Amino acid sequence: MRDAVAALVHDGDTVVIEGFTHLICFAAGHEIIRQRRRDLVLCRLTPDLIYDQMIAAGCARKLVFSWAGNPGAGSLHAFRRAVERGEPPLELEEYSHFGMVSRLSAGAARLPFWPLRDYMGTDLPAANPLIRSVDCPYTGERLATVPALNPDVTIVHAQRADRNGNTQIWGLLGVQKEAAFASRRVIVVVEELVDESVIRADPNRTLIPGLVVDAVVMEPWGAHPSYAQGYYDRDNDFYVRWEAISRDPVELGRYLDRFVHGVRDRAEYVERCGGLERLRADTRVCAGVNYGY
Amino acid sequence: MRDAVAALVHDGDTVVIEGFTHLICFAAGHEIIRQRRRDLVLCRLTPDLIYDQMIAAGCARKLVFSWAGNPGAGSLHAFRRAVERGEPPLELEEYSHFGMVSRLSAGAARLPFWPLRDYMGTDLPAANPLIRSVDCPYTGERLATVPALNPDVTIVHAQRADRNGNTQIWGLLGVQKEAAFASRRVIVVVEELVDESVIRADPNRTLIPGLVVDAVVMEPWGAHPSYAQGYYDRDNDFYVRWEAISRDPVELGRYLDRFVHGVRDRAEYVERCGGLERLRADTRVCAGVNYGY
Amino acid sequence: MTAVAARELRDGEVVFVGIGLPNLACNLARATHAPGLVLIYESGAVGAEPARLPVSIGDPSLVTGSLMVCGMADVFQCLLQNGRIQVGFLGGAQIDRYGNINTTVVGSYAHPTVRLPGSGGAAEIAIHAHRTLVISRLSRRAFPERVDFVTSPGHRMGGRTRRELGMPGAGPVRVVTDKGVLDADPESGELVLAAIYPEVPVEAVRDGVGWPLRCRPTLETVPPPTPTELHLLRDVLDPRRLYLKG
Amino acid sequence: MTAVAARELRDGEVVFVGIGLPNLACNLARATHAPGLVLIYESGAVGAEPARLPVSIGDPSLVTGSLMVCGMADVFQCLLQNGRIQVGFLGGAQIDRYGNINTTVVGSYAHPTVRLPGSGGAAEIAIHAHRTLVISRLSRRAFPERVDFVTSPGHRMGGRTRRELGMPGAGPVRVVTDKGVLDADPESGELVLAAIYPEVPVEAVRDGVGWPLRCRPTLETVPPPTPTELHLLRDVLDPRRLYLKG
Repeated sequence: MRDAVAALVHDGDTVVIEGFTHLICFAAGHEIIRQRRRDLVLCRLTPDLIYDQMIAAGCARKLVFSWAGNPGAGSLHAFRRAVERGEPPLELEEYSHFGMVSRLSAGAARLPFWPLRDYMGTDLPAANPLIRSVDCPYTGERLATVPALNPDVTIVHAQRADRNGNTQIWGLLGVQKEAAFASRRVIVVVEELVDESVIRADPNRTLIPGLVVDAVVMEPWGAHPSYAQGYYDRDNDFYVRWEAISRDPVELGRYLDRFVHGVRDRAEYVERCGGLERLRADTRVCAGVNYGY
Repeated sequence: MRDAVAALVHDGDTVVIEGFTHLICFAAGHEIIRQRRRDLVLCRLTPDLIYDQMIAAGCARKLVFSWAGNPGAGSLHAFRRAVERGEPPLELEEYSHFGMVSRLSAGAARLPFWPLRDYMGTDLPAANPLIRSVDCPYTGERLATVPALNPDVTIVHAQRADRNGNTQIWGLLGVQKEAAFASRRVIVVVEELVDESVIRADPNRTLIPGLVVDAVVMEPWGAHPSYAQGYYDRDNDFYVRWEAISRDPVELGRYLDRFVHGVRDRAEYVERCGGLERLRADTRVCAGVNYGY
Repeated sequence: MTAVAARELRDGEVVFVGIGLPNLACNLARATHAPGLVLIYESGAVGAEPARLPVSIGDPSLVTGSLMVCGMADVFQCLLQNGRIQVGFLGGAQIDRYGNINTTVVGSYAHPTVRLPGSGGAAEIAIHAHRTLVISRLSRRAFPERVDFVTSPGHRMGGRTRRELGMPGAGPVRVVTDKGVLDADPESGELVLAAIYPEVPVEAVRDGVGWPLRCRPTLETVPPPTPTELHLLRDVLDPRRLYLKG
Repeated sequence: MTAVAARELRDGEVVFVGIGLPNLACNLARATHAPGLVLIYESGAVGAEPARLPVSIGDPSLVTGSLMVCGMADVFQCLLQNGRIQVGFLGGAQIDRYGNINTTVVGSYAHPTVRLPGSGGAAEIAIHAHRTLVISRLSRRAFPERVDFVTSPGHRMGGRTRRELGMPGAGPVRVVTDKGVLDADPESGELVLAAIYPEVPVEAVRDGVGWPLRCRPTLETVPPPTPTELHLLRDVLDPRRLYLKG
């Protein structure tokens, strides 16, 4: 992970670490904080704790997003301090979920924009001049548009991949596929590095082909406190605790010192968490299907 | 099948029977011929033998397509007779594969059009005035557009579904998902009708949700001479034989009398084919994945 | 409040479920009069049957045993924009006289006094769902005459109607609060008092909104939660009181 | 011809494979100098390793054991339009002086003397693939001065260049025939003779095209197929002579 981030994530980059609740790569976010990247344009539908931490650590110049809360637990206070009091200053570019999804769909298709039926009657276009419109060449109907999002680097967490980056994901898919195809550089971080034969045994399960992937990193527990279906559960208690930690800048600083700057890598982080076995997933294996002919 | 077609396919309908080489529902096509539907607007990327037969049987008023050949074997002669000699007259609306895929993507998203970077320098827009263009509201770039395709009825063949139409497909996916979501009415035809628990055991395998499906029909061997991955192989010999059959209108008439009008249902068709066991798929079952948490 | 919202759902309907009380209401409806309710979460789980009360909209329990899991592009394009969602649930920090909802900022957008999470999927749900239901506790702060920012459109925005703006859905037809139920007037689109809870005086509801609240000619009384509903909510669905207060 | 086409492929390249000779050429390349070739079929199979010679572009053997199977919307939007395809293979009933290809009609579009299959994915492959290779037997009928219908654009269409028309790919840079190899002239975009097969006189090639064929200053001679190449083609890849004639 250290080498992948050093080689592929640069100061000033537009960065996407995606995953909708599921498969959020905290391991990569922490490594970016440790390597003290600066002036990043951070893009995610839901900034979540990972971007709250990166904002607090001073990595971010700008945030591109659609919902900035701590799901079911409260606020992202580092984000709120930045926006409400400019501590530190943070530029915002705001859409709705549908808008962010469409930006990545356009990026993945290498189209400059994406049309959607949205935003009429809302104040969002007034708040974001990049939300525009186009007239249908058939019906004349006016549709909203969002511009393509083509990040410099996207980091995707997944259950498994082979060494060439052929990546398989199940459970919630979010916009992992669109983000990977939209990006100039792609890092895939997996719970398990598997032999190519495992991928080839069930090709319909492959979401991202190796030909768009620049680096593959194996990092067990790399998504904690987010989760990986079939590997470990979401650490909901930590999400709840984050409300208190992030509310107090000093507390938040202590957290970063202890769990991010204070550890060399993910293994040490897991150790410092006192191990995460309590979150280990139970077994609900589905049946396979027949690829014969 | 008889009831589903009687209830959901009407004279003059715009009909999509999709499946790219894989999962082409010949059973439905034959039933539509038996019920003597007329003036249909038939849409498919590759008309294939199924639409060649429906054109010969006089079901079609118009064909919307992107590649009209007999893959690896020759021509669709009923189609060619209609176009080259007007026997019978057939209206054409022609795109490329990318254009047809985009028309169904727009239909599935209920957008009136879809933008794509295509057709510059080709004679296709001159041949089809529905291929138009739109200017990007960000870059000013001119992009091609195709209009949404929203069929009256789409018939999707699949490996399995539950009684509510929650449908799972593996192997080549073609545009089955887009066609189903784009359509006003949807018939799903499956090799196996399975219990809902089978679907729920592997929800990532579900391509079409029951909430868009109007009828589910179980029809083993329903795709022959096309194929169903994991169930039976493509009948390549028949595709080769079709070259001779379709070249001679009399031969083609005899084929329809014997294998379509001359049988009551799919079971009798399979019988008349002398059974299809020779095409039964061998076993290449993949491993399952863990949905636990 | 949750029980009242649950009764708004009809068996077999396709519902776009938000987290918190809406999720409770949907699962209560499934456990009582609407076993055929199809729950869709914006995270991509379709026909979910969560074995535990999901803490987040992306909880793994929404995936395991669901009918389908799809990417979010499919959720918004092929399900929501496609018009397959019959009911959407919304909440908000501010709801105004015409059902416009604000989940973006308190104060100005450029210099907010309180920065709220933003739209998420709320803007498009309010636009596309056949109808939306709003659940919110009543208070003058939460029900101003006009919201500071329109995140999710209601029935009248800058004097223009939904139809004029080309919105497919009917919008927030009903707002369920802890004191009474407000309906959107079919003519004006204004929220009016349609029903009150037992022992709640109309004045108590009037005091809870920031505009002169009109009443339906005949005010209904909301039947209180049945023992079954209370048992399911407190002992089965939310025993740890994640969402139920008091 | 197939062996010569195979040599045009570099190890590790991502190739959009057509059925027939292109498929043979790609599998020959994989079996010889380019084991890392990534085969992508428009049907959605990525990194296919067919255990038999696929009769159609959608053969089940392309799926079993492949690296990924995706829907066709992803093939065209996320792979082809995204610019991930380095080499595209095209064939055609007519190829003209500027590499324009016709697979639509012989005669007029409204009243064709011969109706051909149409574009399929050929139009977008010719536009987006970084470069395209054309395989076709040489004849005046197949190589007219101008095609009856431009299905897949070459280097000059109605006097306009690919760059003027905003095409991402370089187009048909090389045409491999059974008598010689034609290259697109970097300046004019015109197809010129670059190499001939042993014992084939230049006149034989000139007679096979419908325009005054220019020659490169120095004509290369195409090395004949090696015994290994012939063995693989005839005994391993196409023993039933599905595509190899004579």
